Amino acid sequence: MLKVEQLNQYYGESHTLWDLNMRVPEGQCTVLMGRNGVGKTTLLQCIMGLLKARDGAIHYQGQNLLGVDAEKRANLGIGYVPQGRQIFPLLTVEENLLIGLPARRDKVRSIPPFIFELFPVLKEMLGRRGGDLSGGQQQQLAIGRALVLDPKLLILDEPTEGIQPNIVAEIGDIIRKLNKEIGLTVLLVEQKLPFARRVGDRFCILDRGRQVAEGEMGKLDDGLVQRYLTV
Amino acid sequence: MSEGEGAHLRTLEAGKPDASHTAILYLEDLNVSFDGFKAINNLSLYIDKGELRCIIGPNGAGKTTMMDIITGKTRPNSGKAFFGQTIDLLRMSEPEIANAGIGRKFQKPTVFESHSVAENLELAMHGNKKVWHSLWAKLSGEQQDLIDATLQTIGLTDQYHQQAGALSHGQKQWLEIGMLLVQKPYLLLVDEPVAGMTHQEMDRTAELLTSLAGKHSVVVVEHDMDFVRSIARKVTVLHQGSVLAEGSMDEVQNDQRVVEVYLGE
Amino acid sequence: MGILNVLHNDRGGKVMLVVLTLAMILVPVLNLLVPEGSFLHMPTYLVTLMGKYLTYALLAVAVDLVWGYLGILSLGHGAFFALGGYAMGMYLMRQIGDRGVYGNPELPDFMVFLNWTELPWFWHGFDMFWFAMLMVVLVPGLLAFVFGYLAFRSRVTGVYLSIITQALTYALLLAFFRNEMGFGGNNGLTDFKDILGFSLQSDGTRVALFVLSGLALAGGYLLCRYIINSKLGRIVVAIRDAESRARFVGYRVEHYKVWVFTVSAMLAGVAGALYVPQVGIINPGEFSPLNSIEVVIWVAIGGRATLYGAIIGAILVNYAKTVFTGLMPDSWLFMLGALFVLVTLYLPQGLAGLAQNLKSNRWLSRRAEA
Amino acid sequence: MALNIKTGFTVFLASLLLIIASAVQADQESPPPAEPAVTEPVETAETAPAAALPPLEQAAVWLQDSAFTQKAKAIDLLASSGNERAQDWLQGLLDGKLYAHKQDAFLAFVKGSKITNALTGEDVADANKADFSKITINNSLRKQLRAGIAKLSLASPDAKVRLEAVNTMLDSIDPDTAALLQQLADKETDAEVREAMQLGVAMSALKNGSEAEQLVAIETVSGSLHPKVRSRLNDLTVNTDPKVAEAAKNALKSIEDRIALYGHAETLFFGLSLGSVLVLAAIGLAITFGVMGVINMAHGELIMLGAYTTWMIQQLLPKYIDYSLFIAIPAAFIVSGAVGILIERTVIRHLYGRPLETLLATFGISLVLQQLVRTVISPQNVPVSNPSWMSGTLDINNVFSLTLNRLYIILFCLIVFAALFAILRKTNLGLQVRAVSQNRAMARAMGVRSARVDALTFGLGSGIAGVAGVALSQLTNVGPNLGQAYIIDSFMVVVFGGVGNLWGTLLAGMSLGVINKVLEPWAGAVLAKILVLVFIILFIQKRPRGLFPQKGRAAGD
Amino acid sequence: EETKDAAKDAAASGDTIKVGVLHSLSGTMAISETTLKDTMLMLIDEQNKKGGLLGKKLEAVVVDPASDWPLFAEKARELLEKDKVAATFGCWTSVSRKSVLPVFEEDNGLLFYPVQYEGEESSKNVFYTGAAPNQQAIPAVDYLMNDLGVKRWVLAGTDYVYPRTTNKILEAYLKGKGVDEKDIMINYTPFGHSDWQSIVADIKKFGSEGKKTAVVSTINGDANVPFYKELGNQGISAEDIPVVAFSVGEEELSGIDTKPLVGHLAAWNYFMSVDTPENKAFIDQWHKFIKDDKRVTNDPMEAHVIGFNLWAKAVEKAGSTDTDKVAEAIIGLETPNMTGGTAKMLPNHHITKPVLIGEIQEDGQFETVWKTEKEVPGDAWSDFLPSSKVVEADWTGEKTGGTPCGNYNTETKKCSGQNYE
Ligand SMILES: Nc1ncnc2c1ncn2[C@@H]1O[C@H](COP(=O)(O)OP(=O)(O)OP(=O)(O)O)[C@@H](O)[C@H]1O
Ligand SMILES: Nc1ncnc2c1ncn2[C@@H]1O[C@H](COP(=O)(O)OP(=O)(O)OP(=O)(O)O)[C@@H](O)[C@H]1O
Ligand SMILES: [Mg+2]
Ligand SMILES: [Mg+2]
Repeated sequence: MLKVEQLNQYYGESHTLWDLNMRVPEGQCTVLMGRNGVGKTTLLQCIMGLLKARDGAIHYQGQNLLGVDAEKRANLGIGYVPQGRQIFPLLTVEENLLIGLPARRDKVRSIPPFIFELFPVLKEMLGRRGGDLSGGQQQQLAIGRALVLDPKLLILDEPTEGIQPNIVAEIGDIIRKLNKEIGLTVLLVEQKLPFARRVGDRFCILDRGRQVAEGEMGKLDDGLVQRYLTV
Repeated sequence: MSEGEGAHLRTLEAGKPDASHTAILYLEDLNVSFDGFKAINNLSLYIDKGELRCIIGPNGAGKTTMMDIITGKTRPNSGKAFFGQTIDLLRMSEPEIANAGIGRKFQKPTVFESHSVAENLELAMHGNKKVWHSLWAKLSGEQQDLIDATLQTIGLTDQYHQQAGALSHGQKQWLEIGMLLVQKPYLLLVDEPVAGMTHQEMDRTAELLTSLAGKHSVVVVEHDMDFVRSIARKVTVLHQGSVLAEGSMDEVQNDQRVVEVYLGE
Repeated sequence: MGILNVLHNDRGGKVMLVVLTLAMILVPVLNLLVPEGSFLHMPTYLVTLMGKYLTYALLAVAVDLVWGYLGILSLGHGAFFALGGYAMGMYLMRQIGDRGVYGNPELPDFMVFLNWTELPWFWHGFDMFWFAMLMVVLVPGLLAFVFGYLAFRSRVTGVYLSIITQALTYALLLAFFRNEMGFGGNNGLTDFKDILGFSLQSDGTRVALFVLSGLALAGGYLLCRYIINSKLGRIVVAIRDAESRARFVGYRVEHYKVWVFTVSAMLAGVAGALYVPQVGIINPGEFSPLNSIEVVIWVAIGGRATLYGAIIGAILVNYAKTVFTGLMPDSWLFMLGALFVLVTLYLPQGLAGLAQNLKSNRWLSRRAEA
Repeated sequence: MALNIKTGFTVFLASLLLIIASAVQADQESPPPAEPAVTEPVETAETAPAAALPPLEQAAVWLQDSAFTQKAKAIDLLASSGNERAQDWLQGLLDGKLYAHKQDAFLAFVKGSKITNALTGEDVADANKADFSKITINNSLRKQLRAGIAKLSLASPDAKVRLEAVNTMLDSIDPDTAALLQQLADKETDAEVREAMQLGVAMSALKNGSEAEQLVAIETVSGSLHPKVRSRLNDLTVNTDPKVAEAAKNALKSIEDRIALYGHAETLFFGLSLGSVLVLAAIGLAITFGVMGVINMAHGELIMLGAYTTWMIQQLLPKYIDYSLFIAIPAAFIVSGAVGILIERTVIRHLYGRPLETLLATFGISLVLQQLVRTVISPQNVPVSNPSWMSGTLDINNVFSLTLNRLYIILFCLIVFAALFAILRKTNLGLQVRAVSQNRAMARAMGVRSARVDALTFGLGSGIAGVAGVALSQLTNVGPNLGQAYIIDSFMVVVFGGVGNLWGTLLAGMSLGVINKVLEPWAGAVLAKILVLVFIILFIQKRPRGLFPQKGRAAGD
Repeated sequence: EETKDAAKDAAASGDTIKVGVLHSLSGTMAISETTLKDTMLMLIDEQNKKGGLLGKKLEAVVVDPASDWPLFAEKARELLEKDKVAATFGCWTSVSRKSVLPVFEEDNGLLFYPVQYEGEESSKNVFYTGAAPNQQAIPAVDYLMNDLGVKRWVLAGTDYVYPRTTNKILEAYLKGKGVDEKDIMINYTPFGHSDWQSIVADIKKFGSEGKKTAVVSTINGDANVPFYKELGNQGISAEDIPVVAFSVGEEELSGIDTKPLVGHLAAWNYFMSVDTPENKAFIDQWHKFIKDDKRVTNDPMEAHVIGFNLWAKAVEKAGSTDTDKVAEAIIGLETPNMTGGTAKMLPNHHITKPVLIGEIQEDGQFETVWKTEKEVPGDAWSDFLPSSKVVEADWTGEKTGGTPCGNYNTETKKCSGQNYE
């Protein structure tokens, strides 16, 4: 579904991603891992078009995304839950959710009720400004907001950060469910191994901007963990 | 991690927050509401001198808001908040509270983005924070050592000159912890320190925090149960703005109400 | 050279100060010593013109201090400049003595023909140079202090602060326009004769004023640079970037802001005081909000938060104005407007940024060769 | 022919009336010097034979004389002629529609391209306006004309006209006219007119009556707010019988109290109308600056373009001045909106995330636009006419009237506000632009076409500025400096109301307007303005984020 | 000093004689001043067609002081010291004149100032071709009082020196004529005042007390349009309360919808509508030059024409463009004005002017309703202000005790405050 090839990215003069390759097969959940500052978020932002890659390619459903505007990518069915939530602080919860609707291709123009089933707290707080929510509530809102788009590919950057344990578990279930039942493809950045193991089908490890390992989740052994994920 | 990180921190001096009655922080009957929504509801909480307290609770329980009250960011509608026996936090401004010895790490990491990592630490460092003084202040050797040691602790020595704004999320978390350390507060309020950290980093943080306890009082808010378990002595569970349960980790974990609203099966 | 230590790491500043020093030596020589008909002679009007630019530059430095480093976009700094100017103007007015058109030894001409009978209280003392000079810094300083104290204590920030600084200068504009205020209304203060006994019309005085402006600029620059390099400077920048975070590490943000704001206002006052004897008039027009906006623009053109950029910007824009208003009186606004737009679009760091880019590019390419 | 018989009859009637009229006028005290018929009553006798000419013809001769004294005679003649055409003549003279043929010396009405012989009422065939010259009048003649017309229209079948006529002559009623009025009043069917007539009678009594009559008259007039009543009463407070003086004083006092009350209402109205001007000027900025965060210094020039569009429309359609505004409003919206979009696409687009830099660039743009107007159109102001339906007043009573154009502007302001509000609330655009301004990257990731949203929103704000320009063109100068005059106030209003809040802008503009107008009477215009500014500064101390602040956790920092 | 003059002579002996044109072409004053720049260009052009002066061509040096007063001083210095102009025609506002005055005195240049002003000034280097208060304000008030029988007075002005001084003079004058204090209302407004509702309402009230009331307006520039519009809106016609203005001329009217103004008055020394051969020729010349038949002429334009002609005559008479020689030669010279009389340069550097009062017509022109029989000599120092009653200006020195002086105190017999002693 998504294939990153030989991607290079720079922040000004500093080279952050180096000849990076990654594969996200359709209908599976791929977990992107790596220590702090290796470039996970940077890679996701390149996929979303929020950062410019210098060269390489990002193939999505056979189309090279590099030439496509960021705003068109939502149309193509890519949902994004960014690190740090990035909700619109002065819009109400409801407005935060409504924003994505026009980009849906199936012309549905109201918020799908299943989102409120997943995150009942959002229903309670529909009229509250997004910025007033607690950290965890904001995170839930961010996930909800991405789901409104009815995405085919869902990209999540550390989605469980700051969320209470029972909801974390629930999010894991949801990802699996969406994954299995409606064939949603998921690209997930996650630091916490147990969670990653539970929801992921595949893994991909970055180190200092390079892809160093990739494979079925089962192949993620202690050696790899020791080498790339501990300090 | 080097032993005794806390060595850099001041130990309690007489005349500073008077914790003679063992508690260093008193929160009594606090109430906060936002546009009619009660975020804090008759909350009472006491933190002892030298204690390491974990606070958990569902999203929106009011943990961050509680910290906002203690640090002067939010004014409660009613209730009392004392630091030691004598210092009324509700009458003080943010900088006064900070200078009285309460340090805080924010849930969303906030650092001085256009300063270098080292400068961030210099700015946060305890000491005279008056205008006139800062005009002539020079970094003493001692202070320089403290910065170096702290950078070592938070693993950002390589980023000494890097602009803080260009750090990754996790790195910012560490930098904020560093800023908290050099501030040498009596009471540390730490809001979700390990979010975005790997397991190993988490362990380091845990070690760091436990080593601080004893000489300092530490209040930690965290959702990661593994982490909480690894440091917890006493745990308070907040729910809907007030205390739902309090006790040792085991007690709390087995409390049916806590399981229901927070931990899940 | 202890004070020059503050220029460590400030190449732009060093270059700027060298040029300034050269100018302060060369201009007097070229004007006073080189005989008139000579090719090298510098006419007095150019000296005065350059003197005026230097006072503008000092004003720009003052604005850059608060805008570039403290993050306060002051749209009212012209007010402090004008107040300094008025203080000087009042001194010069009193120096006229009985040489006014009505020959009244006590009252300035504009008071005589509007039938004032005695000097208003706030004019007293301005016949003494030291007192007037004190007022040059005190009046703007005090206003800035009171205004800043109120505003910063109430945590007025961002555009709200910008707009009330604008309201401040606008209110002063209207107030000084009123003839009842006793500052000469729209006509302001003019017809100055001499300063400290030296005729304002003589070449020597003009050159001296030019040199003084240069010294004031250099002094102001070094002062600001010192402040920026000190820990206070770092705190101020921290406040600019994350005000509330600075509070939580224990800084009394409002104290820092008031302090820097006041210093900046005083610098602006000094600039105004040097400006007035060189242009020969001070009028409420100096309070006009558009003037203050223009100063901000000089700073932006030169490069915000560089200090020397402010100087470059002020001199360049005003020089462009001088040239274009003479060369293409009908269309110079197009040029100026286009300059503003182009600089914003293509030089986001202003001219100082351009200089830095060139330098680092050169440095990079040299390294690549090596 | 019929014409001749008619004229003959009129001649007879006219000479009769002329004699009566001159007799009446000779009685008048302190005759104004400009009325020659009065200063030299003898002349009337001399001119009487000349009146052997039918009065209209005679008047025509006199009117073509360049001396104003002759014209005055003509007017008197016409006013007292009783000729039904005389009123048209007087009216035509007053309106500047009466022309004289340069060679043939006959009079004609010139209305646009239609020229009719004033005497016969027939169209003048193949006439050229250039062959005619206008009969000029001056102020004293205008006054005389109005009085004359009033007298003639006392008998008008239209009650409104009669009322107008009585009111016009209110302070120049002599006992004879008073008697006439009394008679008319008795027959009058319209209550209002009757009242006015009685007031007129009383006014005459106040001046000429006995003490007792005066006292009764004071009673009658004490309910009237007519300014002439006050001045008459004022006259009575001195040099009269103490009783009368006392009564007059009391009556004056009660009138004055009522006037004071209306004064407050008037101040409020003035305040609201000033407020709506401020709101109109600021509301576009509330979008470009308040919502999008662009410090748009060119906002004033966008207003200016709107005003120039109005002028342009009026130049293109000089015959439809009355409808010009209805064309100008959409036209100005399009012109300013298009310029706004152009500015956004070429300049501002590159500056998002650098809000302060937008100040610099838009300031440059504003200089260019100003100079462009100076070069392309002219450095001078251009004239914009007010459509006739906008001039005039809505009279509540004699001391309190609402000027129509202000009333329309208040109304217009509210309509614009409501429309804008609806657009931002009810369409996606409003939501999207707020999302974009809060977090551009994330909005794009959510599929918001930020470039389009920016352009549309900036265009909307600019277009509204243009519409405000149409309104301002009705109140003030249309010239290259128009924008500069409003830019500072506009920013003030937006910030005072609370950035990003439309309601705030509305309330801020209105309250600043009212405060200004409340202060103005006792502080003077200059000081009032200063006080308002000081008020803003102090108010911001109390509420550092304006009237309607953005609240909540995220609003800080 | 001497060297500077020498340099100027050297420049004049070059190919051309330079003439400075110092009028704002941008900023707030561009509205009024641009026309004057064009007028000057026309005059210089015309003179060159006639062969120039002293056998040399004239060359206009146009600069834009941009309505910015310090910039006026800077530009004046540039004209005098860099371009070495022989004479400068410029300025509109008093403050701009005050700003350049020291420069002209220091560099010994010549300035011709074409706008009516508050008086109280006479500089060796400035020639005032606009009206002094006694050539505009006082005759206008006389007309209102005598011909219209006005008893109550509203003196409305913009709060700056010209209205302040004029109103001071008028107040003294009116009181001298027995007008009561309470029959005079004085009102000042800020520059560019645009909301006249309250003030017009006040005037309306003031005028409704039975006595004939008139407004003497020294309202400046842009503030006039909204003022007149408001008068119209509140239904105050010229017959009720006439307004006589000193700053509203043909040019200003061309930017206004004149319908509501018809009948209001203005006092000037020239109207475009004046029917004389000189004026007709002038208007034709202007239309040809500006290539627009709709453009109007106005009083300050006439002042420039007079000033320019006087200067040209003086240069020919002196045979040089030297400042001192021209300044000496120009006094007493005469040139025809546009209204059928002659303008004479007086020893106090003001000129003689007729005073005309006109009523505004619908076409934006004035209909002259009153005119002084003879030209009125301009008085630099008003006789109605206590402080200046005793001051006299005479650059021939006749009335000033032998030494030429612009402000000679006839009581103390002293000439004070000259920058060029
Ligand atoms: N705006 C920026 N400018 C310059 N460098 C940046 C910027 N943002 C990030 N970097 C650098 O790029 C590298 C990769 O950052 P990135 O945010 O992608 O890391 P990450 O893998 O997501 O880390 P984390 O787990 O902490 O979120 C880091 O070293 C960081 O310092
Ligand atoms: N300014 C505000 N306006 C309205 N509601 C607010 C405001 N601030 C906080 N709240 C609400 O108060 C509640 C407590 O928030 P708080 O941030 O303290 O929660 P928390 O316990 O820190 O949660 P988390 O674990 O998710 O960080 C939340 O429901 C939040 O939505
Ligand atoms: Mg990341
Ligand atoms: Mg929280």
